[in-house]
Amino acid sequence: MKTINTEVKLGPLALRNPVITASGTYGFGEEYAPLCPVERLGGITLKGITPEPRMGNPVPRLAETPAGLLNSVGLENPGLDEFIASYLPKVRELPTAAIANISGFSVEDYTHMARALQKESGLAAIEVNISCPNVKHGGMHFGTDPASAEQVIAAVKAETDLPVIAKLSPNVTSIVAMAQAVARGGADIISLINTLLGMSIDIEKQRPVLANTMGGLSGPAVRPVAVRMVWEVSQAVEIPIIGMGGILTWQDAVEFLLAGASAVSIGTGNFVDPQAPLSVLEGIEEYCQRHGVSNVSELTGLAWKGNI
Amino acid sequence: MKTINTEVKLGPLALRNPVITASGTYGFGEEYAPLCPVERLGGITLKGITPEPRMGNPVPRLAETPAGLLNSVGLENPGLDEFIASYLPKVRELPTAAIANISGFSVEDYTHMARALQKESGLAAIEVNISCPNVKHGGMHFGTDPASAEQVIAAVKAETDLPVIAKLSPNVTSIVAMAQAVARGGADIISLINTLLGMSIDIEKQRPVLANTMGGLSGPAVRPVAVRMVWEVSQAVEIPIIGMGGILTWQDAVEFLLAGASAVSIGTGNFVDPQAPLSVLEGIEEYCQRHGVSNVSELTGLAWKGNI
Amino acid sequence: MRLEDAKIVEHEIMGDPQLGMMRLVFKTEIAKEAHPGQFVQLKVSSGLDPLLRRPISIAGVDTDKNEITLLYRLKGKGTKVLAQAKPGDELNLLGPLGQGFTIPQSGTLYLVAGGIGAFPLLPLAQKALEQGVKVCLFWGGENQRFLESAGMHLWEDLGITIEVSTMDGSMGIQGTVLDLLRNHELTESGQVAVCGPMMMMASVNEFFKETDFEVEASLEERMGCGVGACLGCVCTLQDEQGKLRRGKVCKDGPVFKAKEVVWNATV
Amino acid sequence: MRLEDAKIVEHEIMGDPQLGMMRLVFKTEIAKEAHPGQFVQLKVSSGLDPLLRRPISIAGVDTDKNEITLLYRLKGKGTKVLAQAKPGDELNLLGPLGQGFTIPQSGTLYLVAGGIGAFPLLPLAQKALEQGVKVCLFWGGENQRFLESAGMHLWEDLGITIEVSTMDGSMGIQGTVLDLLRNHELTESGQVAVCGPMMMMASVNEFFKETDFEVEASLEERMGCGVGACLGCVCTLQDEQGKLRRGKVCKDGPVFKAKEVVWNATV
Ligand SMILES: Cc1cc2nc3c(=O)[nH]c(=O)nc-3n(C[C@H](O)[C@H](O)[C@H](O)COP(=O)(O)OP(=O)(O)OC[C@H]3O[C@@H](n4cnc5c(N)ncnc54)[C@H](O)[C@@H]3O)c2cc1C
Ligand SMILES: Cc1cc2nc3c(=O)[nH]c(=O)nc-3n(C[C@H](O)[C@H](O)[C@H](O)COP(=O)(O)OP(=O)(O)OC[C@H]3O[C@@H](n4cnc5c(N)ncnc54)[C@H](O)[C@@H]3O)c2cc1C
Ligand SMILES: Cc1cc2nc3c(=O)[nH]c(=O)nc-3n(C[C@H](O)[C@H](O)[C@H](O)COP(=O)(O)O)c2cc1C
Ligand SMILES: Cc1cc2nc3c(=O)[nH]c(=O)nc-3n(C[C@H](O)[C@H](O)[C@H](O)COP(=O)(O)O)c2cc1C
Ligand code: FES
Ligand code: FES
Repeated sequence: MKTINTEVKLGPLALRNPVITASGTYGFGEEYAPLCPVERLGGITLKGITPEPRMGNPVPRLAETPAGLLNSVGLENPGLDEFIASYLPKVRELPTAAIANISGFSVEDYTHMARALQKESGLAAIEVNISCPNVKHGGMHFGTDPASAEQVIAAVKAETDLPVIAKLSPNVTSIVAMAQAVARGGADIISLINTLLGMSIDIEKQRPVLANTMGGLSGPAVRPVAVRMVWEVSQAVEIPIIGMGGILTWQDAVEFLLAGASAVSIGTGNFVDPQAPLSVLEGIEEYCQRHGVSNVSELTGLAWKGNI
Repeated sequence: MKTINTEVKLGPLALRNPVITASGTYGFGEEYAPLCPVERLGGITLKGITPEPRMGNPVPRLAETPAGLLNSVGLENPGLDEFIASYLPKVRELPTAAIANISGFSVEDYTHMARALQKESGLAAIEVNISCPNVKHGGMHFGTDPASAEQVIAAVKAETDLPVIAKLSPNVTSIVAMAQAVARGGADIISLINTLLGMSIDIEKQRPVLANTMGGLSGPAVRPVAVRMVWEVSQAVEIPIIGMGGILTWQDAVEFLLAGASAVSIGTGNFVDPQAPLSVLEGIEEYCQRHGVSNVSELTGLAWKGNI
Repeated sequence: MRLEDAKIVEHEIMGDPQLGMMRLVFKTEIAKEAHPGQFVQLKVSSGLDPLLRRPISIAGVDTDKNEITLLYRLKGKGTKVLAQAKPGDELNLLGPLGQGFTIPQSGTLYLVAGGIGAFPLLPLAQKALEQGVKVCLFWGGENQRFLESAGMHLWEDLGITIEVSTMDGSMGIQGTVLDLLRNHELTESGQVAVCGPMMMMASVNEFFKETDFEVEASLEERMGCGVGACLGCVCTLQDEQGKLRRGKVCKDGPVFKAKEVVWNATV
Repeated sequence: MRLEDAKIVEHEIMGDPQLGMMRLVFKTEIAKEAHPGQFVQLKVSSGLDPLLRRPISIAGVDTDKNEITLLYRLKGKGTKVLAQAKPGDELNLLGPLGQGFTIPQSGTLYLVAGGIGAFPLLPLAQKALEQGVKVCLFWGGENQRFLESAGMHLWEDLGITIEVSTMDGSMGIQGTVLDLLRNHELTESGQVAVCGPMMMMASVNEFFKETDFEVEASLEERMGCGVGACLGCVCTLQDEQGKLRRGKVCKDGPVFKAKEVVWNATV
């Protein structure tokens, strides 16, 4: 058995392997540590933060659906200052790349946070979650309007020396238009997908299951949509992609790599199998062995590169 | 046990009960007849037709996904003339409401078919599938551009005396904008959702499973997205809604009714359980009994009507 | 905290099959670490249906045999699938999870249970008895059939004082567990542990408000991760100044100081 | 065509467990209607994982006992879940489906099988023998272990002529089933039925092209409905003028006249 080079370079972000955990599903990196050795992960994306602390939405916040999960956590988080004071010191000790995830309701929200998060903070990158409504612009969503998305990414990019990852929402007519917009805005990396907007109804109570009515759908159910978007975007822009949406097994992860992702992120899959990141990584390595591939990075886009 | 009035009126379309079968999953109404008595159905939506016959896409056309199904049948159909000559005579004998489903690549495609399908043809309604690219307008989709959608619905409406159902695609940023557009165009009814665009990759062959690369995702996996769209649209437009997307059991169907649908359509669910329409209908009736509801139509929108 | 494929040793219906009460015993190393009030996250099937794990309290621990007992009631799809599992089968367990009850060292331990809320109190009773603490159970249920199917015999085996109430008076007094509490003078000092429906726990908290009793309550909420990583399962807590904060039922709980819980939270 | 919860009577591994060949017998009224070459659509689990039914050929019919036999090979998730089912369990069957083989009334019936393509040919052989027709099987497989695990004994029990080829020569001649055919003079008139990989069936069709033999081939395609309603499972057919049309493998087939099939369809 020759050893496989698992290192991947996503523009300015080098990861020891392509298996990351997804924002909002892995806390601030400590919760799953007893079950899944942090030093084996390519990276951890931290829970999304906002400038001010947030209590998030009332419960129920979760609803199980066929092969999927609806959540309406509502960005509960300690806020930027508390994050920096209480969490960052521990986060920077984590033996893997830690990626901050920032959310906001105005461009200033994002730039404020970006200014506070620089290379010297010990983070590996900033992921910009643009799926919140822009309250300053009448609730129009950053994540669904290309011009706003470009603007917010450019603004963040101007404020931080960290690699900037633009995280796209799948709830759009053209994911390619969104990807091209954030690429123009200077994003170093694109991550996709965030959750699909969904809901479910308690038929006995005759009202929505989630206290917040709607929530974000994640898990294996959404994988075909996510793979399609990675496929489309990877052929439309030059910047690397972190693929996610329903990854549970190594086969799922390889699907994303072949579709055009340079790394993958595991979210809901952790809840089902807390050791999923480990078995995904091992499975990718064995897949490379079997297919005579020496560098995991060679898998990226093979499914369409072979076709053209 | 008092008997439940299952009749539903969707504007000009009266159905003996709210359980319909979805276009493309029920052939021209004969295939499932030995398993599921046609006279028990509220209606059957026929396989989509186009002006000219089409061979459809190459195989594989199907791929199973977690709680879902990808299909890329590609509108295989005998064409309008053959439909009228060979299928319509049998269709009009079906002991239930038969709804034609028409697809086209230009406005003229649609109006051509609408002209040929009138009340005297014995059909109950025409469902206009606007999820195909408009080849005359550079491949822009009727189903994702509100102005085109309004135009095509208005054009169909002008040509036929049958009730016109506008079938919406979920692959849009704002389903409400699409619904409002077709309502402006004069649609009598809205049906949603058509399939979500997705794909999956055969990791051993390193190419897409479907010969056509992408396909439409249906089945229980998409239900949360469909329910959300019915919820949104039913509060935004006045015209009635046929809800579909992942219905397999009566509980699923009730979810759609409570969300705001006046009738439901079963597609992929038939493949899993060919008697699903029957048990859905019975389940809805029992649900009404249990909740002291005399008319199934009273369920429509209860989950949000109770909230406002 | 362990993640383990654990073998089922026993799996049986308790009492009247119509009530769907099940007893499930696993051979697992989790027995070594379990503390009363903790729970496990169980993967009921190896496939994707259902997708999520199910949280079930640890209702019995045998450290010698390395066994834990779960008691559960059939509710929806997950428990229905679980009920199919047979002795010899292996299911994936994550646990023990969360913060359990304080083990009293002296005085009397009053247990207040509503319905199947009695399940997580069982190992606490056991442990308290081992510490030489006196244990008294107040248990409210639908009717006699319910209480007997929900494990009354397990409580009787402990030889403790048991007071019950039923809605129809078929066993004990007719009324709620609150009526039971009101009927008794709790003169002895000690600790209270309560588990049951939210409203019932809120009333119990209210009942003990002006007393010296420390009340601990075990909460329930829909869970994703079970380890504090997803923020799906929060409750609302309040400090003495009335400042609100979130608690994670899975990690900070499921057992909380009852007086800190905001029982009627709307945010 | 019936939709039925059918009870499993027998379920066993055939031969070498590593090859994953399974024999599954159901008690079902479908036995009364089944015609050689037809198949059933089997719901392998009552839940949503996997969602779709699985098409499996009817490999044996016992009308007296009302039993059908399915032979299948473990492939992916669906067959893996199916393999867990135990005698006494009920699974939902839809069938019999599709158009089967023509039953020969005279002459010789030549069966040409590639790998597990032999499964659907079994009931045809049985039926032909009942009609007093001579049956001869040409079967190509990986190696002896494969052929034995894939039901060689069932064929031997029929007492017909069997010619086999293996890739490694461990049984019969070394080579493909085409090599087998080339080695034999098929002087007698009759009918040919073939089932196996597409390329192999295409070659067999080619082989018989200039002869008087009518060749019928049993195709496979991914299925949704199984009854002709979804157009998921089509193949491409061609009439004598070369005009192309679609055939539904589930309803118009799975058995087609080999000369009408466009074996290398790209549309
Ligand atoms: C810490 C904790 C300990 C528990 N201990 C026990 C126990 O010892 N015995 C027992 O019978 N039950 C216990 N429960 C409740 C048990 O988790 C639910 O009854 C079970 O999850 C229902 O699953 P289902 O698929 O059968 O029901 P469904 O209603 O179909 O479940 C749908 C979804 O809702 C969740 N859910 C439903 N009811 C509850 C609930 N009451 N609490 C949390 N999530 C819920 C499910 O986990 C699932 O994700 C406990 C819950 C928690 C949070
Ligand atoms: C008419 C017909 C008769 C068949 N008879 C037999 C038989 O007697 N014995 C036997 O072992 N197999 C038979 N097959 C093939 C059998 O259906 C597949 O092996 C089985 O569906 C694989 O399911 P899986 O979930 O284990 O594999 P997966 O590869 O995980 O299946 C994924 C999806 O692809 C479909 N699929 C995979 N392989 C095939 C295939 N070869 N043909 C059609 N669909 C496929 C599955 O049904 C499922 O929807 C037959 C197929 C057809 C169409
Ligand atoms: C409970 C939960 C909380 C989430 N919180 C965030 C968040 O704070 N920021 C963010 O960008 N994405 C968030 N997400 C989205 C995930 O990071 C991921 O994009 C999505 O869940 C799809 O991946 P999955 O199917 O693997 O879960 C959250 C998802 C879940 C399930
Ligand atoms: C195999 C297949 C073919 C379909 N063909 C059509 C079609 O011709 N016209 C159309 O409007 N919708 C078509 N649809 C979409 C369905 O009518 C329905 O909108 C969708 O599948 C969601 O419902 P479901 O989850 O119940 O299947 C097709 C769906 C499937 C699965
Ligand atoms: S279940 Fe995830 S934080 Fe409690
Ligand atoms: S499987 Fe639906 S038409 Fe054949």
